Amino acid sequence: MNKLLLLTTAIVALGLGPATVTLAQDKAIVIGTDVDAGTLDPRLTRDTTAYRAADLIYAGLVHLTSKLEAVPDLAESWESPDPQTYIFKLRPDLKFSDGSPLTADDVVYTYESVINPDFNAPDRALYSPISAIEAVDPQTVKFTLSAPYAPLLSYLDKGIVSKAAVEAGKDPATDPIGAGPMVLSAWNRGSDIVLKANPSYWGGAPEVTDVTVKIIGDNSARAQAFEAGDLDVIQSPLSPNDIARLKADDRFGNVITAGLGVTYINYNTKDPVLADPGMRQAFSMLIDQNSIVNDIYQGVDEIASSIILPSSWAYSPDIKQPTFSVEGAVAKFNELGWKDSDGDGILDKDGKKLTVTLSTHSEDPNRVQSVELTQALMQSAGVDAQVQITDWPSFSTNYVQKGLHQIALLGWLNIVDPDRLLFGQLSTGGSTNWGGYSNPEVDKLLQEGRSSLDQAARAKAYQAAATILASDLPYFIISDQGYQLFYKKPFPVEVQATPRGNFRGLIGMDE
Amino acid sequence: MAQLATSTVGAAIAVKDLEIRIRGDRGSYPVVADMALTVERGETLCIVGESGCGKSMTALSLLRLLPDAASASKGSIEINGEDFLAMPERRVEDLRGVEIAMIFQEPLTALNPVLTIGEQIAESVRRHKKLAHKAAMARAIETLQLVQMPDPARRAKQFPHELSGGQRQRAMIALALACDPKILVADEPTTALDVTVQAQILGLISDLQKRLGTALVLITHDLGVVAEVADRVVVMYAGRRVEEASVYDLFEHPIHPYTLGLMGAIPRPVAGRPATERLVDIAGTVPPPWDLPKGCAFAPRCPRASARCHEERPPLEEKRPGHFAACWEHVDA
Amino acid sequence: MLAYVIRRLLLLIPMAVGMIVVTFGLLLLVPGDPAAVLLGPEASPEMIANLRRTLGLDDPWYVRLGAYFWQLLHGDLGRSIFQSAPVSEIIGGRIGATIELAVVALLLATLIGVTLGVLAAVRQGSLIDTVTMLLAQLGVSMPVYWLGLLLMLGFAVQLNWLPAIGRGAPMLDAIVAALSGRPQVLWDSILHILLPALALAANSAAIISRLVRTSMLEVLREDFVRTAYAKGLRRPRVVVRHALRNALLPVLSVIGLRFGALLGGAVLVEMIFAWPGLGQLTFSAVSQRDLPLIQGIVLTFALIFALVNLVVDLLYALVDPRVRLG
Amino acid sequence: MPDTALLSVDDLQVHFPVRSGVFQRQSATVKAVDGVSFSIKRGETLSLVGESGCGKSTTGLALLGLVKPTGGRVRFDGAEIGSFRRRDLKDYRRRVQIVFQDPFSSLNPRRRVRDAIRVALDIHGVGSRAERDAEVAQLMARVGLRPDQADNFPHQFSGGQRQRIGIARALALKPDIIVCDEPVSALDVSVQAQILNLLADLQRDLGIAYLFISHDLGVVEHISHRVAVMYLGKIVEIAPKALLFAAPTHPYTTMLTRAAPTLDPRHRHSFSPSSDDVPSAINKPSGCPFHTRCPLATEVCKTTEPALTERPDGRLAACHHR
Amino acid sequence: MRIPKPLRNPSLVIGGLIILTLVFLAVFAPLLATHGVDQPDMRNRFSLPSEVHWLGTDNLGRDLWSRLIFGARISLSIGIISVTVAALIGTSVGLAAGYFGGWVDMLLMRITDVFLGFPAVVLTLAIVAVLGPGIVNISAAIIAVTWTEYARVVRATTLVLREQNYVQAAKALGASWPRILFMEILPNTLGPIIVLASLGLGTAVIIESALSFLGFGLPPPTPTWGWTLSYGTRFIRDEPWLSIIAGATIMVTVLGFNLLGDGLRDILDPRQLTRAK
Repeated sequence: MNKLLLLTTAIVALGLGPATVTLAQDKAIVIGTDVDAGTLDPRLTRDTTAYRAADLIYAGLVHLTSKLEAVPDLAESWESPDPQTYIFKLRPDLKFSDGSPLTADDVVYTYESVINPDFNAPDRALYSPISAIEAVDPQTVKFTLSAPYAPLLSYLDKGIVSKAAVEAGKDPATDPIGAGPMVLSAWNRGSDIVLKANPSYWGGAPEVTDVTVKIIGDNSARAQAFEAGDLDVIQSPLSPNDIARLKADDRFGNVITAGLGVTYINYNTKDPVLADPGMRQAFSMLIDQNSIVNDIYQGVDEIASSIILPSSWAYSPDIKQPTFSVEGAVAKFNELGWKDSDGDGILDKDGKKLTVTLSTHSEDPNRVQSVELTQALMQSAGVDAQVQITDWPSFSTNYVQKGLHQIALLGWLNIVDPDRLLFGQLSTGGSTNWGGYSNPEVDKLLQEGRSSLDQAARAKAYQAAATILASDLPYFIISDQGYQLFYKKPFPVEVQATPRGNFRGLIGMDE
Repeated sequence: MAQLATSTVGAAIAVKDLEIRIRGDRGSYPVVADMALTVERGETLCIVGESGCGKSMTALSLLRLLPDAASASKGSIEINGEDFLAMPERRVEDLRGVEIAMIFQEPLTALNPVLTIGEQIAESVRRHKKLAHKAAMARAIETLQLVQMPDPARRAKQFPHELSGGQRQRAMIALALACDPKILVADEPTTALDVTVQAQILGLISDLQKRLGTALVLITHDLGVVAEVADRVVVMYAGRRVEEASVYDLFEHPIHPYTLGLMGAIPRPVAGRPATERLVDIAGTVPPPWDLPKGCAFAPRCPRASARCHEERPPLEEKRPGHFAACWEHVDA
Repeated sequence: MLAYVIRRLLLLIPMAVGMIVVTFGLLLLVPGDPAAVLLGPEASPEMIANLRRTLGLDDPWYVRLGAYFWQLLHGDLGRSIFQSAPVSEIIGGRIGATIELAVVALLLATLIGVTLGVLAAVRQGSLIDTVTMLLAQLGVSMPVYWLGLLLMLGFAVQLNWLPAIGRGAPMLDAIVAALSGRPQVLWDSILHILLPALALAANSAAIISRLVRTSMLEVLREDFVRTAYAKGLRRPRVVVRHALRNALLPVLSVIGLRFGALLGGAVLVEMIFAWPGLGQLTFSAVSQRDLPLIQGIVLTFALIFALVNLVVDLLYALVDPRVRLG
Repeated sequence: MPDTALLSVDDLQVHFPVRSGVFQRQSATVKAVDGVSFSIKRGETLSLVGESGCGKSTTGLALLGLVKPTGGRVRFDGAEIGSFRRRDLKDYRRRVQIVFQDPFSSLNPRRRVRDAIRVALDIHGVGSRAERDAEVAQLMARVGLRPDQADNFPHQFSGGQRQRIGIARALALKPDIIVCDEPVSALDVSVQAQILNLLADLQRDLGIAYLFISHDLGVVEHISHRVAVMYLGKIVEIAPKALLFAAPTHPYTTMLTRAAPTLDPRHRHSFSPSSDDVPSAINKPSGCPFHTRCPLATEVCKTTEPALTERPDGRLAACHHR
Repeated sequence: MRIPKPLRNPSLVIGGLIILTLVFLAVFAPLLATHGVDQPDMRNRFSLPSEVHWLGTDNLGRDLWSRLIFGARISLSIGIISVTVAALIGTSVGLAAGYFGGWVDMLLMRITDVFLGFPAVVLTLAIVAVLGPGIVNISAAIIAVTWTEYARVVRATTLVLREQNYVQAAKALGASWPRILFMEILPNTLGPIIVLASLGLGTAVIIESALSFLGFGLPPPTPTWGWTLSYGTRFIRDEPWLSIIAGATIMVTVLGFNLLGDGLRDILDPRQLTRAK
């Protein structure tokens, strides 16, 4: 019967030609994305879509370029009289999209709510060094820090909300009023977010007048919709095989570059089997980076050699993690006393078998495949490796974040500064140090990296830390994630992609 | 009193040499054989017999309504001199309801549950008389009146389940009579009814037949019904006629041992002869149609059976004037 | 009749209460902390604890359940933890799409199922019958998401006849637009819904066709069909007017149950075709542990399910004069 | 009535509620059995006769506790059933048995005949397993079945044979009385004769009493000692067979006897073709329930219900006019 | 020589053969497998059928034939566990509700309503999330959404059966309710239950694959069909073979159970099921 149906549908469709209807000539684009925004309040954004939509609706003090440099946005200029003080000068005559003026008070209001613990802003930790924000005059804002905090500037692109509007009862989450290049015109939950150009943006209205952000959860479905012509732009996350195909298709343009994320192994250093760095080294030698990156991810990512992103100013090619070698791993295990004494094919020591659980979350099939592959390789080296796959909440909040894991495969995104990956996670007692890693020397280097304002000094500290981490291995970095963006040709404006995936480069705005 | 017709001239319906076969899991076998009937206008022929004797199959074959597995494999059914069995299906459809109509046993299942009585009768009228909807409805109500349905206009708007058993059977009769058929076949029309209602329906059928002059073929297992309405009677056993006579001859002088047994099994006086204290008990059961004995099908149960009966099937012969029986050892009256 | 409707609606209360309690109990046991999911991986334990307090997640279960019922009594479904909107608003924005999809799928399934079922029954034993029933068997045996992907691959990607994903204008709006001279809007909506509706309908169409065939064969053996032939009616009229009407009665009650199955299947289909309905929402709500939203969805499903079955029963009474509701 | 009665029923009532509305409150009552009294002596056959829906079968089922009586008393062998404890009730069940009308639904299609008959013995723990099997063989022989058919399933038997199995099952516990609920209505006349003969033989040999429920006056006349005529849940006349059939007192009894076909083509009835239906049990007529169909009905019949009173010849009848 | 009646039913024969083959493959999987089930070969991903890999290889270069026949064990185990328990629960509930009626019926039917009203996905996902993936736990989720079917059918059948004269006769003989329920009624509901169970096995296979598709299935590298199909659909564009063969395996299995169920329905009292609605 299905065949019959197919046939009838086919006939119907054939008679009426291609289904896609191109409507207007004015510059409108449709961007495909994987999740719906949870909120449009820039202070509360968690998901990428919310973040990117808010980036269009609102404007921050600074704007991060595709090279992650902070350039002026609402702020015209800034100065730092001492390492613990930043003073921003706002542009004159800034206006929110409702026509009301944007002043220093709005900036103060925005950041005060972000650092207020009861406001529950998800990235409050990034702003915790801020001890005070003051409006010096309607056009001047002063940030006072409790300690020197080098990464601060790259976090000050947070959109500024209108104090007056919020206090008048307008919820920025659903009813956003910002000073960004676009305004919200409709939000069909779960379906799309429709934005229109904002003529009152200080830089003038963008070239692209209409942006529709369409939500298509499944990566392959999104790619297919793009190929079918329903979308003008798609970007990471995408399935590697889709990427390979789209890349070869000359109907589409692409931007393929290094991203801001890593895929890594988190060893629980508190676990008796994994407490010894030697064990972690042995296990790391069982991770076939080449197969994972080139076969499973089909080369869209790069094989990582250390914890610092190659695109970062702190990168050094000299730092190396252990590389894949089953023999090497077995030798290392033997050296540490694990031998197959009973001939069952599983290594053992003091009568205990070498058993570990590898885990990841079910949402990302590539991670699942990587874990499957690694599990098989561990088996072949005599490790009784088990696999645990659960959905994200079970995996992250109930497992890894509680330090219940042994070897977990995870990713970390948006590493605009090395501090963002290292400080909270690998310093002793760090708020996200789920593997319980502790090394006083690393602690010292990370603190140094965060408080020094000299980039060369910071780079040196981070490289020193990375060198220790490459042999201590609380984390084993598998790959540096790539970033891919595909767009339909011809595209109404010049595409300027940023590895953060923000949309400003797609609407014809110069940096 | 009509003569027992051996000629079919003037008969409303004449069946000759009819055989009905069933093809099923057990192969192909006859359920009715050597069947012959003639019924004249105004005459009532009763076919009587016990379950499985082939009487209902015979009735259905008269309208060419046999179930898929069964078919009339031999013989002819002449209506107005035309062979019903040889006609194309469309012609048969044109004649059904007009020339020949049928009343079924269980009116609750024989009437469509989701259509009103009026709609069901009017449908037939519209089909054959080419009447418009309104006129057909009026005709339906008229027919309901004819069958003495109380409050016919209201009943016409009701559904079968809203009527009592007796009313339903009246509706069924009205449905059959709606286009003035010349031949009416009634298959056990009162079996599902209570005795007082049965009396009314029997009264109605014979009353209507007298008034309309229809030829009536009535199928029943109940000799009481036969005694009340029949002119002539055919007794069937195992797919064949075993005895045929006028109703008076049959009740007063039954000559086939099976007929005698049937009458003896009734716990009430038959034609004035009082019932015995102990009922006649025909031993054994009816043989299945796919496994009939070689000789007379009744022989294994027959108290009078001789060796010949087991070997040779007796033909239906005129044993007394106008009284036929198929028996080697029949009772001499 | 009215009393019957009221009684049926009242019976919804214990059902809803039961479902809330079961959902609540299950989600109490499900691992994964919505507060932690909400705040993301960069959040510190103190931040998570703080948010849990704010959301009332630390209250004892009976307090939370009581509060939920209390709120429900006031007609309030609560606020989603993850989406900054009231649950009723979120569901309200989605429900139309799912109902539209399910209704179109149901219509498709019924249309296809009844046509094929009748053909197969009337031509019992013929090639049509064999082929139809073979297709029906395949239809019920095919995992819906696999079929969905194959359809998408064939019609949207390879042939590029139909849009792969998403939804056009809501069907009602599209009809209005078409009536006011913009038929392409309706056309667009129809093109969008075809594939997902087809994927969703296949299974039900197969089930309905088999049921119609069985039911039809049974009805064709009924006495009243013989009566209809005895009246001299021609075959097509007997099949359509007498047999089909009666044969569809059992189908009707199955359609009610199928609607439930369609709503269930909608989750997968909506995910594949990016259909912005309750199904997608359900999956994301479950995978985010968004308790108030899940509760709202479950209640909505229960309500739809119960109402559809009530409507089916009422329809049944309407088309079958023998059925008395009381 | 003196205590010679094996079973006596006094003012038996079986009412079924008709529910409606939102909360399914009882809105009406179907009085299926509405104050029925009679008694049966040992070895006697009392017939309950009437048209469908008159409550005769319900009366039979109520006697066995298969439907719950709403009111009234049943005395068996001097003791009242209502007061029976479980143990006594089990004993009562041994002594009162039932044979059903439909030979198809009265046997479990998935159980062998042996098991169907033996189940009674199993329940009451009669004898050893071997003894019970022997008893089954005897019972089968007693009702005219070949004991070697014991391992067959019901579908392998004809209607008459199944009815014999049903009788064997009822006989297994050697009951004092068997309620025969239309036991021959579904059978062909020749088979009907076989079963009626069997029932007569069993009564003669075992002294079993029958409550014989039937709508067929011919059968009733044949088998009964006494006959009770029921109409809309009530007994309208009860009399010894000969008396009842020779000269019915109640107009309804007259109507019934006149409606039965004669079996004599030379003395046909002239049945009236006009319609005349039994009123529904939900909306029973006031006064005498029969007044709507009664040729003798007067005003008093519409208002006052006649009591069942004893007539000079010893019979009981409920009519104002006869 | 006459062919026995059941063997003349094509549904039954074809369905039976499919299922017998499947059971054979599952039982003897360790002997029939040509490769280790989780032996990746990254140089040989997505290879087409060959002499070495009869059905080709999957996304990690593992032998598909070996994985599918081992997967049959899992699918069948889940099917058998879930169907057995669901049938037991559903039958008990249906018997009790149908036979006792009154408030017992009312209560049980309200409970059934709760399960029927649940969107199946929410219930299964929540249960698997609570219990964690595992053969028994996934079976539990399937049971939760399928037992009502048995309850409904058995209840309806029981309602018909309890009015049968043989049940009345058993009561008249003084039989206790367990005796009536288990000796007189239950055997007559077995036909529909067996048919439902056969269809239910197919349903279980489909639900398991859907759970895997949604990421709630048994953890890899367990060679479940659901995972294989789920991966297959990810690569459907470029490597359609994997999804075709995995989808076809599931479809043929479900088809086998459905045909078997239909065949059984034909030979086991054909009217019983249609009556039970």
